[in-house]
Amino acid sequence: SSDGGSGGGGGRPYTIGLSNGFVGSEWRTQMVEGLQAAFAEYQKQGAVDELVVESADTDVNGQIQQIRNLINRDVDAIIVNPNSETALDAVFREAEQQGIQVFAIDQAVTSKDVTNVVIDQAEWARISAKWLAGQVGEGGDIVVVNGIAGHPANEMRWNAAKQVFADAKVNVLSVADGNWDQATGQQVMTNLLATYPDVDGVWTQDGMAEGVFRAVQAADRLKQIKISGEARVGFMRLWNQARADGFESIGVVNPPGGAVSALHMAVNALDGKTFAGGKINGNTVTIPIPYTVDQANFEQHWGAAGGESDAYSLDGSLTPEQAAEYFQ
Amino acid sequence: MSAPTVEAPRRVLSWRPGPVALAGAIAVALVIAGELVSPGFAGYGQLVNLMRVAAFLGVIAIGQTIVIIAGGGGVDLSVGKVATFAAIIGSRVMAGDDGDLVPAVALALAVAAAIGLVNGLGVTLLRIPPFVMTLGMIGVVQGLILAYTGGQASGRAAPALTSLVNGRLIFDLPGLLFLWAALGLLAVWLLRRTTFGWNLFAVGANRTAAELSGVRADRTLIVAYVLSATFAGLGGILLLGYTESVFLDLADQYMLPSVAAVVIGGTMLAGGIGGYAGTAVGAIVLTVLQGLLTTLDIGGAGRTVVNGVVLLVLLSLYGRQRRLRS
Amino acid sequence: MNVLREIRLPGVQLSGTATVAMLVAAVVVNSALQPNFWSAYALTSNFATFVPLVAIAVGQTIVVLSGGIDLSLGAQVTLSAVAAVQLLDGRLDRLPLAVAAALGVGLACGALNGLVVALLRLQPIVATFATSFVFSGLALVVLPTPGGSVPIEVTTVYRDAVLGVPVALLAILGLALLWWVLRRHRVLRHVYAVGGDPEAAYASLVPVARTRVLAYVLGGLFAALAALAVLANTGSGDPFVGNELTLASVAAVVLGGTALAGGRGGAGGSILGAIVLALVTNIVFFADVPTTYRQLVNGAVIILALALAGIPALQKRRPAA
Amino acid sequence: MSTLLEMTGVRKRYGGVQALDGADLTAVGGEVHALLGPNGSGKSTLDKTLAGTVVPDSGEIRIDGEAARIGGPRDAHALGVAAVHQQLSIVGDLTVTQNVVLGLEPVRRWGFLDHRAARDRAAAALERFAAAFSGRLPLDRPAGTLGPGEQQIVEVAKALAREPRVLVLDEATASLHKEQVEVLFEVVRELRAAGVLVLFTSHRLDEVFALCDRATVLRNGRTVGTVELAATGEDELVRLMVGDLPHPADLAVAPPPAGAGAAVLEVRGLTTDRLRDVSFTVRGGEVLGLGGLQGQGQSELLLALFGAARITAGEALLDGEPLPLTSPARAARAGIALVPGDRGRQGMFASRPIQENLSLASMHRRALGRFALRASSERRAARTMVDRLQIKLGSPADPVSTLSGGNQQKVVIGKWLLDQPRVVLLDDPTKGVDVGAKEEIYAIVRALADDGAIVVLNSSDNRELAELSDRVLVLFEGAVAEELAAAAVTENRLVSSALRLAPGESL
Ligand SMILES: Nc1ncnc2c1ncn2[C@@H]1O[C@H](COP(=O)(O)OP(=O)(O)OP(=O)(O)O)[C@@H](O)[C@H]1O
Ligand SMILES: Nc1ncnc2c1ncn2[C@@H]1O[C@H](COP(=O)(O)OP(=O)(O)OP(=O)(O)O)[C@@H](O)[C@H]1O
Ligand SMILES: O[C@@H]1[C@@H](O)[C@H](O)OC[C@H]1O
Ligand SMILES: [Mg+2]
Ligand SMILES: [Mg+2]
Repeated sequence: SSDGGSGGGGGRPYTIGLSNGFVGSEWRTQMVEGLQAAFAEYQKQGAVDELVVESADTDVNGQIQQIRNLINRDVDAIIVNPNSETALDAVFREAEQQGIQVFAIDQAVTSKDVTNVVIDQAEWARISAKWLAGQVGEGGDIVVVNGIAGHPANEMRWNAAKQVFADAKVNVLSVADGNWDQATGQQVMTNLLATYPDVDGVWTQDGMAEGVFRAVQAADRLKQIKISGEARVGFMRLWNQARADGFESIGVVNPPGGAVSALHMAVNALDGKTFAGGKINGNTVTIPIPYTVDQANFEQHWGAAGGESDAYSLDGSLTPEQAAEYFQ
Repeated sequence: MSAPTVEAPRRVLSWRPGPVALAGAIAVALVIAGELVSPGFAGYGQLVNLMRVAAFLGVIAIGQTIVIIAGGGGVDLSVGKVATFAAIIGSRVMAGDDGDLVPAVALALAVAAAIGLVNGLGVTLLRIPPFVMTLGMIGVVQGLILAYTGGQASGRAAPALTSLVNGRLIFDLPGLLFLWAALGLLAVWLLRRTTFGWNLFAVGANRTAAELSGVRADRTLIVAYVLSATFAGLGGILLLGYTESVFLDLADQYMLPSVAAVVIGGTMLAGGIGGYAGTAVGAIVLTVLQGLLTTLDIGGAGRTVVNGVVLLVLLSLYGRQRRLRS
Repeated sequence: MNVLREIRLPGVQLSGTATVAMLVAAVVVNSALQPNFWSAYALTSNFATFVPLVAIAVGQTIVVLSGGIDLSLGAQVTLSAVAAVQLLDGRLDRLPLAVAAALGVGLACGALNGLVVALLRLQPIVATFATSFVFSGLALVVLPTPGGSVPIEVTTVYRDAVLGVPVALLAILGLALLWWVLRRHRVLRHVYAVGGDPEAAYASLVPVARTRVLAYVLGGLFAALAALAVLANTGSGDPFVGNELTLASVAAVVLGGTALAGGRGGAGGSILGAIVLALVTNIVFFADVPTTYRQLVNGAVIILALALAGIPALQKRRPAA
Repeated sequence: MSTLLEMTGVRKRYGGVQALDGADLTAVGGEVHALLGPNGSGKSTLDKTLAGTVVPDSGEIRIDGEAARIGGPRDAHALGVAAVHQQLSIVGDLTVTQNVVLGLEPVRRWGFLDHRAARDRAAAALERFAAAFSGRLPLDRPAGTLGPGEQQIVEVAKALAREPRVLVLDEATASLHKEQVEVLFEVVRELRAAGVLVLFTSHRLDEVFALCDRATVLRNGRTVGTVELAATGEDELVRLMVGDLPHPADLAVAPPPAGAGAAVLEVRGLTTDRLRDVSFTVRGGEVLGLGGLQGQGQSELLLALFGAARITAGEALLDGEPLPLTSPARAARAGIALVPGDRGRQGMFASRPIQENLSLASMHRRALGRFALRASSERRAARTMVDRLQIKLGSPADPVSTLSGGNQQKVVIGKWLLDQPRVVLLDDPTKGVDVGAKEEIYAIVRALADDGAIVVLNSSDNRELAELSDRVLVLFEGAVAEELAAAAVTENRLVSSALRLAPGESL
């Protein structure tokens, strides 16, 4: 956009910034690429002109710098996958003061200056937790391989899942951290199996299920131990191979395409539209979890995604039309 | 002047068995502690599992040991990223096919060695402190990884690699352990029984004196960094055999633990003193500790604190420096 | 004998001029690429970004000068920040209390490091790596999930300018002044001596152990100051906020001309080094380097900067063979 | 005069070595008391127990009849003890002023440094030695940029600035030239007059006789006696120190490769930062000495020939072949050996085993494919040197830092003898070496020459130069000022020649 200094405001075409503070994950790559593809569509329509991408492994301080750079670049809106739920509050205010609209994806932030466009992480966790509770039954024993303790998404997910297990009277024997990393997940699960060889199930999050599976498989306990899986191709390949032996699992999609949904929202908002009542709760717009891969629909999803590389996450995003329905 | 006393040179070539034995004792103590708090921890199968996990760290730490012994602030912070990169290259080239295993490993190790060469040249010719040279290299390698993969690591371990790492040979021990033992022996031999090893210790102990004794110090250092990256690459390939699939951050987390394993094994960061046997035991100690902490259900925060405290206790047992007053 | 002294040099030590030249180059390039570089917002926001790294780099410098290194400084920033923000609870009247808490935590962390390094004689890289676990674990205990808020007045003032001078720049000048004062104190003299040659210092009546402890305590003090800057910059608490500052602080120290071997250098250079590091990130962004290559270019620029500084040493060292 | 210092039954054990085995020493205020003994006899260790850097296992130290507890250097300082140790305690990156006041910096309020007072104190302490710095005190220079002799003087000044009652000088003259030694002696005599006790250790007996009143002799960590020097002859003292002098062993050193007998080293117009147009020729079998005042480029010349200095002009030919003067490694491969002047920094690997220190320069010859070492042959090689040089050690696996200074020096020399060098460059090879070992080293040098090697020798000891050299080049300001040959090579001639060249520096 051509208006100098204060950034933001003005009409089409819009400049959009993306701030992503973590690149050591294929999920994030998919997120960025998906956004770029959707952006190109808007570009053809002349709605937007430039997507400024800030994407690097960094911490909160670095992400603040990223956002300030985007502000200095006069973007009209910023889509951010935040490294912290709270610690970007002040820089979000800076953006807001310059008339820039900010949309947080993947994880909600506390700042009132931001619109969160996220799936419900608690619900996401509940789906697989309920499935696992059903599999192991009342009195069943499970272990848990979580992401990183203290991480907002991790806490939201685990608090919801914990409640599910408590309600279902499932015993959680141990909770360990797998750092959202397959290799670590594999090692952690191996250690857990040494102490708890007779568990009935393991609940884990996306990014670790493949490693957990391999650990259980190496211990030759796939038949005895139920695993809550993930909707990623690598895991689904293992799932597919083990299906013949009666292995069952579940994969709730955590869509990298959330960024695309947020882009639709951003364009609508920049066009001056406001959210329809009931579509926004405080400053959070909850987008639906696209779908869940389960025993029943496995074939269908495997058929569609099986050709992708192992790290590919099954995906989904709102269409522009669906996004428009969120606005008055 | 009394007659020169030349004692029977019983340990001429073996240096300080102390730290190694001590580290070993600690590993055993941790295993026993593990068995007490969570029965099953000391089972044969679990011990083998722990050893297998320790092997990755152990192999990566071979190079770290060499670089640290070389002195001058020697340390290689890029080992984790290099290991990741090697696994990524290897998996893409072998793509789950045994036929391409050898070229895949060769290419991955060659690229790793080239990165080590750049580290070595930066440290010697351009005199960049190793800490910062290899730290900067992390960013460079990360960029190479993104450029090479486009942000999506793909490819898969060849079955032969997986069965080498995971497959059971005699005594139900995975092939990986035999491989680690062989590499470990190679490292010990290299350090203790070759001119390269003795030159390395000399350069680490006193670089000026080494040069004035006719040692090509720069060349020795460059080789040290090349070896460091190569062993890191090898560690990454082995890890690939374990996980079978590859990820953008597969081995990144080995950076500082590899240094810790070396130090716990009694090698001095000041250079010129140490050896690989201690490092190997150090890798086992760290792995057993992680395993133990995993099975303790004390929550993430508590686990992190305990991890730090136990590390301090381990270090204070023998990772200590000389005192100024004797 | 200068020839041999050069052979002995453990690494490059940048001269003050090299560091200043780097800074000038970074500023020139950055302002060429970023049209509004000199605008009020860009200036205040840039300086606001620099302060945490600058503060922690000064602390790291003192530790490095003493012959050590502190890989737990980032975790100390986190722990100090979460302790302060918990007490702060969004209330301006609690500010003195929160500042005292941050400083107290920083000093205590530094004392623990000093204890393990100086008294237990553990090797600093690994000892402080270990204490970093203790500090980050404690940070999670203090603040299990992100939260807490900093009074708006604080975050506003931090982003403000006084007579056109950004407050954050004043903060940096304050840190430089603090260094300037410390530099004139006996403790810092002893820090240089101990880092230069511990045995000689010991034989020369320098209280080696106490000096080392003090170096880490000062490191902790600056980590606490960094924590306050982080809070003013972020506006709230996060149990992971400072951890990644650690390695960057070491890079800043080296770019600033302090020898990692200890005993040579000073924090003035580190302050500039920290600013250069931050500017390089900006430059890479405004130069539109594709995201794939940003970290590559970032790493390469740091290596190249140090390499260029090392070339004179190279030429001095050997005859054209 | 009453007893000032009384050390009784002092014991100290390092691993397998009993460094002190019940040493005694009694001395009074106002005397210069020599502490003598062969290398490794425990002199430095005894000094260190007094200075607080070593805590003895047992024994008693009394000062003024009071039992003294010396737990660290600062306890020693409180008791009025200051020491100049064999291994200097100079911090190279601090300035001379900062070094002189180190640990006792004058401060203003709240511990802030008083720079002016520090300078004044340093200037006062160094003033006496101004001549050694050609009149200008380098107060603001980093001490590490000074030459070894200058550093030694700074160290002495530092001790003097502490106004001690007991001053320990442990081989404080080892790096000093005759003129500098004279100034130091003058100062010591004044201190003696003021009632200070000076404990003086040196392997140069002429110095001992010139300066000291009494001497206590140690052997194997035990005191063998205290003598009045005025009533003692040199031979008697030597016998007390080393027992009967051993016959220099039958020193068959490894001969240089066959056909090397006629080796000729020709140096033409060699120029560096510190050397100006140096030319000379030496033949196999000849010992060429380098004389002159200290610091006139002697060490630089040796380093240059070894490829460790930056050469701006000139060349050197060995048997007509140009020598690569670009790297020590190449020099070593061309058959050149250098025993450098600064043992700690340039010569040895303190933390490494004696074995490796000895093997390093020559191991590739014994290694399979220049790479794979055989433990047995390395052991044998090291043992040969230990026996030949009579190195006193516990085990060859011990770090070389556990050896006494003199024995360390033998290791540094020994590593090259295994390499069959054609040219041997020696920079002050007997620094800190005791009488007996000196004889052994002299014998080695002669044997090397007899076997056809070329020897170039720099020595701070003119007596040594005179004794060993066939010819001496006197250097002045980096250039050859005079050549003394055959009969002209005498100690007196050397001294006068050196002094005559530096009229401005009459000391
Ligand atoms: N070789 C060494 N390298 C590094 N640090 C050392 C070394 N030797 C000792 N130190 C450190 O120096 C200290 C010296 O011991 P000591 O306690 O006597 O110190 P000090 O100078 O007397 O101080 P204080 O009197 O305050 O205790 C040791 O505690 C240790 O921290
Ligand atoms: N730090 C140490 N560790 C082990 N052994 C040591 C140490 N310091 C000295 N020794 C041993 O103690 C003995 C006495 O050494 P010391 O340095 O006191 O001898 P010295 O009489 O001063 O000899 P020199 O004339 O060579 O200086 C020697 O055998 C030496 O090897
Ligand atoms: O943000 C997270 C992403 O980085 C990880 O890889 O997968 C889960 C996501 O919630
Ligand atoms: Mg001595
Ligand atoms: Mg003390």
